[in-house]
Amino acid sequence: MLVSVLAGFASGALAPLIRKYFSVQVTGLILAIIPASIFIYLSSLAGTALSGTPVIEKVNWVPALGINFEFYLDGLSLMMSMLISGIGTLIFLYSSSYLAKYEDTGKFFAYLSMFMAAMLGVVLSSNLMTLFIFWELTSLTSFLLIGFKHKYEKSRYSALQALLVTGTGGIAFLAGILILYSITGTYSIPELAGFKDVIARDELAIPAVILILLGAFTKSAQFPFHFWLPNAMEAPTPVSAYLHSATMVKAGIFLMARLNPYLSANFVWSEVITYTGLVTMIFAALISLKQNDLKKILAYTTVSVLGILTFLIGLNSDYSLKTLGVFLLAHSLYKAALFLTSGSVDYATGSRDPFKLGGLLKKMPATGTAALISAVSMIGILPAFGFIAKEMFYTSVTFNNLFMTTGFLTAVILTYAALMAGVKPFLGKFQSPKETSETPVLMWIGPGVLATLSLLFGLFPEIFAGGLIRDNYKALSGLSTSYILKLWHGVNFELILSLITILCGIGLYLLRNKIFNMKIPDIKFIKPSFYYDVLFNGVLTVSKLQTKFLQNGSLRYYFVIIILFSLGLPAFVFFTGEGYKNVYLGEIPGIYEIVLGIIVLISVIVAVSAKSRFLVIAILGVIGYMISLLYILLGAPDLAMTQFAVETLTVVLFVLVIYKLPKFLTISAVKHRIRDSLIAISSGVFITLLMISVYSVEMKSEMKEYFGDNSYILANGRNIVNVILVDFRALDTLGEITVLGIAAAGVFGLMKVLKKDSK
Amino acid sequence: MSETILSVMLITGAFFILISAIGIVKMPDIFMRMSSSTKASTLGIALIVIAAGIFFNDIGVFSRVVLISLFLLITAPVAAHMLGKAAYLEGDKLWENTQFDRYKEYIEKEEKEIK
Amino acid sequence: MKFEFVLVFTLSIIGLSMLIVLYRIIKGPSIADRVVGLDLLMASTLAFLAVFAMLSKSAVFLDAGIVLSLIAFIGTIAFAYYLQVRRKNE
Amino acid sequence: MNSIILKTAVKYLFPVLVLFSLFLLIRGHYEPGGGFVGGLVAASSVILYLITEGVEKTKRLMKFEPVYYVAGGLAISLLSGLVPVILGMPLLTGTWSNIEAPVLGKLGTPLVFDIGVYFLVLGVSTKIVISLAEED
Amino acid sequence: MDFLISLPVILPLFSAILCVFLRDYVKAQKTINFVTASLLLVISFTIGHFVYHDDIIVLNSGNWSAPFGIVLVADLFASSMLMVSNLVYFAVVFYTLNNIDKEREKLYFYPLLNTLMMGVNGAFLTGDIFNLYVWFEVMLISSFVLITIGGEKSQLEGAIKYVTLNLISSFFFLTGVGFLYGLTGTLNMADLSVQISNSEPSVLIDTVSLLFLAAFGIKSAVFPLFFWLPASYHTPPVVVSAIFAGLLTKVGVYSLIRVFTLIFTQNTSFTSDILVVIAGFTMITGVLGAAAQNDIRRILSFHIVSQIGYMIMGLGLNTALALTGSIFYILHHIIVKTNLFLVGGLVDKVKGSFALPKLGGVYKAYPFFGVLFLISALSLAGIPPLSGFWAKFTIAKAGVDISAYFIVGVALLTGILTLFSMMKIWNEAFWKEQPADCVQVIKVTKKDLVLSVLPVVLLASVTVLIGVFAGSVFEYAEKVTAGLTDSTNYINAVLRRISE
Amino acid sequence: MNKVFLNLALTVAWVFLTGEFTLTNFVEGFIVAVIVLIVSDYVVGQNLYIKKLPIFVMFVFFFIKELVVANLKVAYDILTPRNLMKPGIIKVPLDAKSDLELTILSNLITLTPGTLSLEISKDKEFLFVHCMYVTDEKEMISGIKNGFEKRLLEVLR
Amino acid sequence: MILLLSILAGILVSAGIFLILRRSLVKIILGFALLTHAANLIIFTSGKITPGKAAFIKKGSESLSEPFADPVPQALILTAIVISFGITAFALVLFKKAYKATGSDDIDDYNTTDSIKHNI
Ligand code: NA
Ligand code: NA
Repeated sequence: MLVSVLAGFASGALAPLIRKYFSVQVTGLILAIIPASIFIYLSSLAGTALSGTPVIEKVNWVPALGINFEFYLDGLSLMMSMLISGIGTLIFLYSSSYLAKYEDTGKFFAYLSMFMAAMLGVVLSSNLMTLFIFWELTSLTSFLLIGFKHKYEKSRYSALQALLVTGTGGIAFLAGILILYSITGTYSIPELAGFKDVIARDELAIPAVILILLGAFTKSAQFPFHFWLPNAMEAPTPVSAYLHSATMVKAGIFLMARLNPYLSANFVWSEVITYTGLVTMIFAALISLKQNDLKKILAYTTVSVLGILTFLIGLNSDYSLKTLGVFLLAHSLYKAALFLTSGSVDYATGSRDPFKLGGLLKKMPATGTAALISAVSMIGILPAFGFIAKEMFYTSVTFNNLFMTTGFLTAVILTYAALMAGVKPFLGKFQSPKETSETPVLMWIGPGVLATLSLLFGLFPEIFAGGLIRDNYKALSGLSTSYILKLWHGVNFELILSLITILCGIGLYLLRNKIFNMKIPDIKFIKPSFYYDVLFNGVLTVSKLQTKFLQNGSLRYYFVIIILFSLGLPAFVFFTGEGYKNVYLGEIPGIYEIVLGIIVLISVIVAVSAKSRFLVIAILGVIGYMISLLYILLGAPDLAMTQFAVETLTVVLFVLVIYKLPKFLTISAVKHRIRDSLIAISSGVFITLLMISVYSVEMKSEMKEYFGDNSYILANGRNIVNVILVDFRALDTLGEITVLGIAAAGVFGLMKVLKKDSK
Repeated sequence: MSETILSVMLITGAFFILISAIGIVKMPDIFMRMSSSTKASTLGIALIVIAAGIFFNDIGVFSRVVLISLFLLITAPVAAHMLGKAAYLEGDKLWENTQFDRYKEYIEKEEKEIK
Repeated sequence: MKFEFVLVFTLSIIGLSMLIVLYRIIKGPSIADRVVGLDLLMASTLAFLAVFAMLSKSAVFLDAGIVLSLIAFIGTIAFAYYLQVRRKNE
Repeated sequence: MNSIILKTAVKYLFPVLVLFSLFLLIRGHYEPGGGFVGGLVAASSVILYLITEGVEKTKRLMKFEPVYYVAGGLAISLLSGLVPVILGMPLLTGTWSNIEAPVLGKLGTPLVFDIGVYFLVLGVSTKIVISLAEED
Repeated sequence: MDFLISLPVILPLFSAILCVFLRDYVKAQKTINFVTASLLLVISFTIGHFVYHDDIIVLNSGNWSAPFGIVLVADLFASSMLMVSNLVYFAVVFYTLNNIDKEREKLYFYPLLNTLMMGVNGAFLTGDIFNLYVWFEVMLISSFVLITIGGEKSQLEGAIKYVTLNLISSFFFLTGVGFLYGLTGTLNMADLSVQISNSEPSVLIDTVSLLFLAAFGIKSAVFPLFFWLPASYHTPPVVVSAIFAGLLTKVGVYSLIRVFTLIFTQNTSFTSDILVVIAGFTMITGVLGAAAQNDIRRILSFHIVSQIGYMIMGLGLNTALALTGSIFYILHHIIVKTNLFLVGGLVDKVKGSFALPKLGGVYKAYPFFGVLFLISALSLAGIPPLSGFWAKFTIAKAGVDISAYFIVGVALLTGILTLFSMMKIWNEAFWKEQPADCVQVIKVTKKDLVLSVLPVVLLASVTVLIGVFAGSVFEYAEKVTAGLTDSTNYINAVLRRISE
Repeated sequence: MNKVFLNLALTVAWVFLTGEFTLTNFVEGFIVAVIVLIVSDYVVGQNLYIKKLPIFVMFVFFFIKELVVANLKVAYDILTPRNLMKPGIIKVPLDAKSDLELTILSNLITLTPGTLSLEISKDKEFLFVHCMYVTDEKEMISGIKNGFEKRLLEVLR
Repeated sequence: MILLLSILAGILVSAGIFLILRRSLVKIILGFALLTHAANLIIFTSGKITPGKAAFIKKGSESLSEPFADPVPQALILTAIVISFGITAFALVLFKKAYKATGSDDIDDYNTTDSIKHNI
């Protein structure tokens, strides 16, 4: 299985290369081989997988973190992976013609292949972390595909939106996984079976469940995160068909289905899922009423169906879980086909507005037939596979009036949408912005196959899908079933409801112009995308404000903050810990020492307040000389000497530089001066106290004694300080002289360049 | 005995240094400040430093002390001259009671010649 | 003991002189005034460390004095140079 | 600078300063001094020369670009630290000859190291001052 | 063998000196510089190899044993930093071959690059706290000069902030060292560790440890000490920015980790709390700062700040796993950040700007640049399976393990905002079409392009490889951490004690 | 010739500085001095003749006397509240010609309290001196000419 | 003595910090100069104080055992002095150049590189 996934990525990497040497069509055909082979390979495994023992594969990756490639193939993953590879093959074929006029098709195929590989990774993973990794990759490849027509701002906007929404969801998902791990100690999905009790009881399980669901909901465009999906229709149509109806958006459904047996132990799980699904199905359906773009209609109905699927998981009943597999399969088949046919219509007529299209069947017989069959399936008319799905759906909801009503209304609107998207353009009076003819073979073969399958699955459900659904059920519930799929259940309540649904749907269709022209107040704040924009711009505004406040360009402000933090923190510890206890003040200084102190004090006051630049330099010299003198008093002649020399040289440098600088004219505001004085004085006081306190700690330096004992004997020197500099710690000195050398180079560099400028 | 001599040298030296310090504060213009300070301090320091040389009673130390004194004697007047000249050219005012200024005449003549 | 007192006394006088000189450095008013003050202060420093060398009976401190005597001169000359260059540039 | 007095004085002071700087350098291991302060005094003498005689003459005096003093000094120090490595000892190990010179004391790599420091400091200080003075 | 670990320090110095002597021969300097970078790469990996397979290598400089002389120590942490840093340096030098203007080359550019590496390597290797200060200064002054040469107005303005704010850090560092010596009487880090752990817990030690936190915090550019970084990193030529971005702040983080795992281990709960708070703010303020920018280099600069937050978070969480995460993060970040700057340089090279509003169409014209950018950018944002994901994941997991949910939440949110910023660059510079009035005719020869892209490819492949072989890298980082959490081996090696 | 002399002088200075009066030290100092001379080759272009030792000694005593007397005079003036100064800048015609002569002369004048050499005119004909106590300008000038200058030139020529 | 030294260091820190918070470039440099002095004093006193006893081994003896000033901080300070000399020299020239380039020595005018006002 890992091989299949890797093959997908590899073919993605090779796609641009292949495209370089071949035409679009040939490239598409070549690349279609990969999903086709995967499909065949998976079919070959189907026997084993369906026999009840999942096919398992494990390759170590980061064992220390418990993250490995762990795959397994059971009913659920088999169904998903066959959809992915199967529809994938058709999409490649379709694209190879559809994209003929596009640029950068190499990249397109690359993205598409990689997407397919990532998606396979998601559904085949049996390890939450592996799943997560592929999950993120699907978001990413989807980003690239949505933004494929990246010269349009709308495309870039939509791509980023999809990425951010699903990315945020992904991060929530990750957080959920981590918390779940901290409860269970495993990332392995099957191993979760042993922790159902813990998951039911542990208080951390609730946040874990909610976070994981956030991941699933964003990915599957559940309310209120659904808004990115219709925007994602900026992508070329094959992408919409593949990602945004048949596969990627189902990843969320897959995730919920996959975890349902284990996490449903927690009461939050099913509740949240059920109602989210319920709201999503009706809400999205309602929005689809107001659309006049084939792709948008299909997009919203997709969201609606995703709601239904979510809802079915949430019900978590014996029947709803069986229904889930059927509905998912049926939807993938008809919706992918409808997307493709609407793409073909667009390709052929240049329009996607169903109000402006009609009677295309004659001109585009193959496409039209496929669309009609798919629409039939979508509406749920015998003998299409969609019929079974809808019957089963109704059976699942009859126990609750609210569910049933909502389900019914949704189904009515879906019927209407199917009529708009799959019937209206092809039947009735011919209507098209331009001359039309049938699309190339490769473009109708895909929808054709899908439509055929919708029919075949409907006619012979048990043969085609029976095993799959039963095993899928087993994966979803953990229980075996001998349920037999049947097209015809006889005349029952569901059938009658279904008939009413269709009639109401047709009714709506007839009223379509009225509905479309109905004035619905445009209330911004009920649109979730409004919140996305608000949040997006809010973050930008906050970031600007924050930057304006923090990184405001004022060096003085930076200094203030840094000093407050750097000295405030130690001072806090020092004072709260009473570090100043037990201080020893030493002998009283001699009178001449005090005089030196006074000189420094006066000088410092002058340095701070002087208006004359020159005075300040002189005073700097005074301070330096006085400190040198202090070094003499303290028994450090080398230090004093060096300080004398350095001080003088520094003064010389100041003198050479300073007359080119202006006088001290800029005076800061009084409040700043007060603030700065407070900071400065408290810093000084802290340093003084800390010095005395540190001094009072008894310390015996081994180094001092060692140097005193050995400087002459081992290092042949009597001036211990110098011996330290050139021998004991010569490495310091080597670094130190390097610093000096670099400084000289720096001065040289600075001088040089401005000479060039002044020319 | 030698301690007495040293004491005298030290106190005299300190006295001269003090004098020059007072002089530099008291004198009314820069030139007289320099006149009164540079020399007095040089003398005072020389006295003190030589006292130190005697005190340590070591020829190496003494030679160093002589070097310091000699160096002071050479550099102090050069520095004073340079500063005095600079101060004058800078336009530092002469004391109001200064009787005459032959230098000014010279400079004015020089400037005329340049023009 | 007595001699030590003389040394401390001398040090104190020198210290006092330094304080007085500091007044001139701060007061100015001209740059030359300040430089003269600084020059005198450095000279006093020299005396100070010579006396302190005696007080601590350690001749090594005198070596610092040599450096000071050599170097202080250069500082003063640099100031004079500065005054000249400034005049030229203005 | 345009002063006969200064020029003449510096003529005689300059060699004394250089001598003294060498003295500080060489005696550093026994008495106060060392390569750094020695280098600073040497640089001071060059600065004095620069003030009196101007940049061009100072450059001639230095013979080489100050930068070469910097690099040369660094090279001397570094190589003195590498000598022991050739002899199989760790980096910067003080390696001593048996010759004992009267003023220098024992001859060894630490002194060479200090000589490197001396030249570097000389080079750096003069480089900086010359760069600044050249701008005027 | 011991001598080997002094080479990362003295070889660059040697090369710098040689370059100064050859200052009129730019080509020779270039060659020397490239050879040095290659040698450094080989040497550091050799050191890494020996340390990994044998033991800690200790060099007593001057042949003075540990607390008395200065020791250079290559343990796993130091050697890992050494390897990654010199790898990055090699890539940058490679990039420099074709991407530095002639004017700068004459202003001791190559010697400065070498001394910068001398400082960086010295800081990693030294086992002496004051010597660390010296290497910091070597590194800093080199960076001061590198950031200013060229002398453009923005460079000078940025440099003033960079220089002054780093000087204040040096002040805290120096006073910290002083106080530490006053309390313990030693400067050797292993000895300090012994002295401090043998003595009673002391308020004064805690106080001083916070001075180090401030000093290294400024160098690492954590909140609220980071101001110098966004003010300056975008001003010098991109090669300089690239190497700064990769290495300099990480030396600060390295020192923080070193000091707080080896020396100040007594009162960890207090410092840990502070570090975690700092980490949170650092991540958020950095990433928000980036969101407000519209220039590739400025965005990347702010992101350095934000990413430092993760490393500090790992240190602050103070568990073995967290520390492992930190180390993983550092190793990954050095490579990725440098590479992003280099990619920025490529964009500038072909489009003549770093400003997003003026850019566009890079992806169309140079799709390969797009791939290189995406690899690094997505890695930075923590998209699996690239290196950044593992780093973030490890730290987040460590946080969840000790129920530090809030900070994990912040970390994860920062991740999504990082993704936003990266994709903003992608949208604006790569996807968007270049505004017509901004299109410049820039001639780039094929050879030039290939030479410039190669180092970027090198670093990008390393990022990918870290992701692919995350298992091995993670185990390595775990080993590094083991050496940090239990410093017995380090101390025994440095103080030449025979371990039990 | 003068270089050898300077060499010796420097050697002696070295011996003094080092404080070790041994033969080897002397040799070492000699070598160092040679190095210094080579280094400062460009600097020293002028000969230094000190032949007249007795005159020199006499001169030194004269100078010390002048120094002390003047110092006391100034000290008195500083310590007493009344100011006795009668300052002025005088112009002294010069007999001294060489730079060395001029320098030593002006330095000695400066060293004496109360007087400060300000400038030597470009043609080296005049010395401008600031004096604190000028009762009579002519007397002052002749005092300098017959005192310092005459004695100094005796020593130097 | 320690009292005097620590008060001096405190005063130098106060003045240094006050100066680096001023608007003029020159004052900032001066502030750092004072801070350097303070840091050096701090390091010095860390080694405890032994006034007047320089760390020299006298001629004739082989080691130094009587009380003497700790040479370690002295060596550290010497290194620090040298480093800060180099950095001060560089900073001085940098500030001068910055003044030339921007025409202002008011640090408040130096905000084009990071103030959001100057964003593109
Ligand atoms: Na040192
Ligand atoms: Na030194």
